[in-house]
Amino acid sequence: MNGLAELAHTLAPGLLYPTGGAILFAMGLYGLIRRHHLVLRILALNIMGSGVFMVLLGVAARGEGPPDPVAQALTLTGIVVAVSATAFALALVVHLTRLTGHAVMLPGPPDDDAPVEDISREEHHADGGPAAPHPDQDRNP
Amino acid sequence: MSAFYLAAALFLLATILLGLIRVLRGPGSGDRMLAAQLFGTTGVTILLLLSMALGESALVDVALVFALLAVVAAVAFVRQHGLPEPPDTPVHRQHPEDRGPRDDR
Amino acid sequence: MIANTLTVILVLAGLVFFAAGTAGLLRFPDVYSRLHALTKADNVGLGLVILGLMFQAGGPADILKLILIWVLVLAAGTTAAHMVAQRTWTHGEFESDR
Amino acid sequence: MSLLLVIFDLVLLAGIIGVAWRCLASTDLFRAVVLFITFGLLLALAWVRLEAPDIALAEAAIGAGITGALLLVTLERLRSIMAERHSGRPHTPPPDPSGPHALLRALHDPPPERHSFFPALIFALVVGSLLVTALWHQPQSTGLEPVVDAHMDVSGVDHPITAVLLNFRAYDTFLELAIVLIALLGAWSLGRHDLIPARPAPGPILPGTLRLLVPVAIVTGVYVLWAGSHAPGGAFQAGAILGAAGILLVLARPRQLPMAPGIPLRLGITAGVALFLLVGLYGLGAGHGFLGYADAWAYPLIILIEVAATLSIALTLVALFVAGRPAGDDA
Repeated sequence: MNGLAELAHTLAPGLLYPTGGAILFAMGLYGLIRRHHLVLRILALNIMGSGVFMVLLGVAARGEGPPDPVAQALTLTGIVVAVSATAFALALVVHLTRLTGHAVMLPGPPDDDAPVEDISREEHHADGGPAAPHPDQDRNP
Repeated sequence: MSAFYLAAALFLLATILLGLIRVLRGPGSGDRMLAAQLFGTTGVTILLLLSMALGESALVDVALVFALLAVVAAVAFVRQHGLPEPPDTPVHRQHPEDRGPRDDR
Repeated sequence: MIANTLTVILVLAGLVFFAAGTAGLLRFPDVYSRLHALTKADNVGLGLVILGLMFQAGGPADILKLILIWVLVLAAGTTAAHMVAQRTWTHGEFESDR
Repeated sequence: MSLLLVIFDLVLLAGIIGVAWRCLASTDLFRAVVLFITFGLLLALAWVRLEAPDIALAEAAIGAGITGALLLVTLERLRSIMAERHSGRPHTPPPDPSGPHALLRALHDPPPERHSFFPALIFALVVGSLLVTALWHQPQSTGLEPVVDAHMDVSGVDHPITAVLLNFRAYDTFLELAIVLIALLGAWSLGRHDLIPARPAPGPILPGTLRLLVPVAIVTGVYVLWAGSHAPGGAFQAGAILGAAGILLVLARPRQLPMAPGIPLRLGITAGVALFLLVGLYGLGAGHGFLGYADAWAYPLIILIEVAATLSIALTLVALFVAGRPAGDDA
C-alpha cells in the first residue's frame, strides 16, 4: 500500500498533470468548434492555453530535483501574452457587436454578398426568440 | 503535522467543488458572484495551508495577492450598470438613479 | 507541542465555519441569507485558520503578513457582500437570469 | 502524506476539468464567466502543486484581478449595445414586440446543433489521445535546470526564473513585451474607449475599501517586484498586481479623474520595450551581443528593465481593460 502510494506520488505531478493538460486542450478545442458565441470561443481558447501551460509545467516538474526554470519562464510570458490577447479579442467582439448587432459566429458558409445592413436586419429577425433559428442557419444542409 | 494541513486543504477543496453547485444552479447572478467570492476566500485558506504543508513560504505571497484582488471581480459586477455606449454618450448616466430605459429589466 | 495542539484545534474550528458557509450557500433560500452564511466563512473561518497558523509562524514578519491577509479578506468580503446585496435590493433577485 | 497528495492532485484535476467542462457547456454567459473565474483559482492551486509559485502568483494576479473584471465588463458592454440597438435608435429596425429576447441573445448562446457533435468529438478525442500518448512516451529528463543552475552566478540575480526571463532568454521577454504593446495598439485602432462613467459610491464602504486596497496593492506590487531578484516574483507579477489596482480604480472611482494625458501615457506604455531595446543596442555596441550584459552590469540593468517593464505592463493592462484610445486625445 505504501509502496503503491510512493509510486503514485513520483508519477503524480509528472504524468497526472500533463494528462490533465492534454484533456483540457482537447476540451477547449471541442468547445471552440461547437460553441458559436464569440465570448465562449475566447473562453475555449483560454482553456486550451491553460492546458498547454499545464503540460509545460507538468513536464518541467518531472524527474528529480527542482523544476525546469526555462519552461516556467516560458509559461509566465505565455500567461501575460494570453491575457493581452484575450483583452484584444474581447475588444474586437465588442466592436463587431457594435457593427453587426450580434456576437455570434453563425454556422454555415459565409454569406459574402450580404452587406452590413442586411446582417443586422437578419439578426433582428432572429431575435423573435432565443430558440428561433436564424433564417440563414441551415440545420440540415 | 503536514499531513494534517494537507487533509484540511483537501477538505476545503471539497467544499469549493460542492459550492460549485450554487454557481451552476444560480438562480441569480448575485448568487453566482457570492459563490465566487467564497471560493476566493477558501482558495486563500488552501494556499496558506499548502504553504505550511509543503514548506513553501512563497505561497503566502500568492495568498496575499488573492486576498488583495478578491474584490475586483465583485466591484466589476456591481459597478457595471450604465456603461455608456459609443463615445458621444452624454453625461446623464453619471448618477445611478437616472438610468436609461434599457436598465428597466 | 502546545502550539501544535492549539493550531490543530483552531484550524479545525475554522474548517467547521467553512463547511457551515458552504452548507448555507447551498441550502439557504435567497441571496440575503446565503450572503449571511458565507460571510461567516470569510470572517471567522479564515480568521480562525490564520490564528492557528500564527502559532507556527517563523517570525513577526510572517505573523504580520498573515494578519494583513486576514484584514484584506475581511475588507473584500464586506465590500462584496454589501455591494451584491445592494444590487440585488435595487435590481431584484432574478433580474440576472440573463 | 504522499497518498494524501495524490488524492489532492486527483480531486484538483477532476475539479479543474469539471469546471472547464461546465464553463464550455454553459448556455448562460454570466455563468460561464463565473465558472471561468473559479477555473483560474483552481489553476493557481495546480501551479502550486507543480512547484511553480511564480506562475501561481501571476495566475492569482491575472485570474483574480484582471480576467474576471474584463469578462464581466465585456458582457455588460455587449448587453448594453444590444439593448441600444433595439431601443429604436435611427439606422436600426423598429423595436420588435419580442424585444427582450434580443437581450437574452446578447448573453445567451443556444446549445449547439446536433450535426456538429460527432465530428467535433472525434477531432477532439483524436487530438487529446495523441497528446496523451506523446506525453506518456516522453522520456524523463531534468530539462535545462542543470544548465541554468550552472550559470546562476553570472546572471546577476538569485532567482532562476528571473535569470532566465531577463538574462538568458531576454529575447523572449523583449518580444513578449512587444506583443503586449501590439495587442494594445490593436485595441486602440478600434476607436475611442467607452469608459465606465464615474459615479458617486452608494455608501461609505466602497471608498473605504479603495482607500485600504489601493495603497496596499501598490506596496505589494513593489514588494513582488523587489522579491523577484531572489524569490518568486518579478516584473510580470508586479505589473499584473498594479494593473489590477488600476482596474479597480477605473471601476470604482467616485469622481472623474483627470484624463491621463496622451504623451506621458504613451511614454509609460512603451517604456518597457524602449528600455529593453536601448539596453539591447548598448550590449550590441559594447560587444556582448544584442541583449547581452557585462557581468558586473547585469544586476542594475535587470532591475532597470524590470521597473520599466512593470510600469508598462500595468499601464497596458489598464488601457486594454478600458479598450480604446483615451477620449479627448487627438494626437
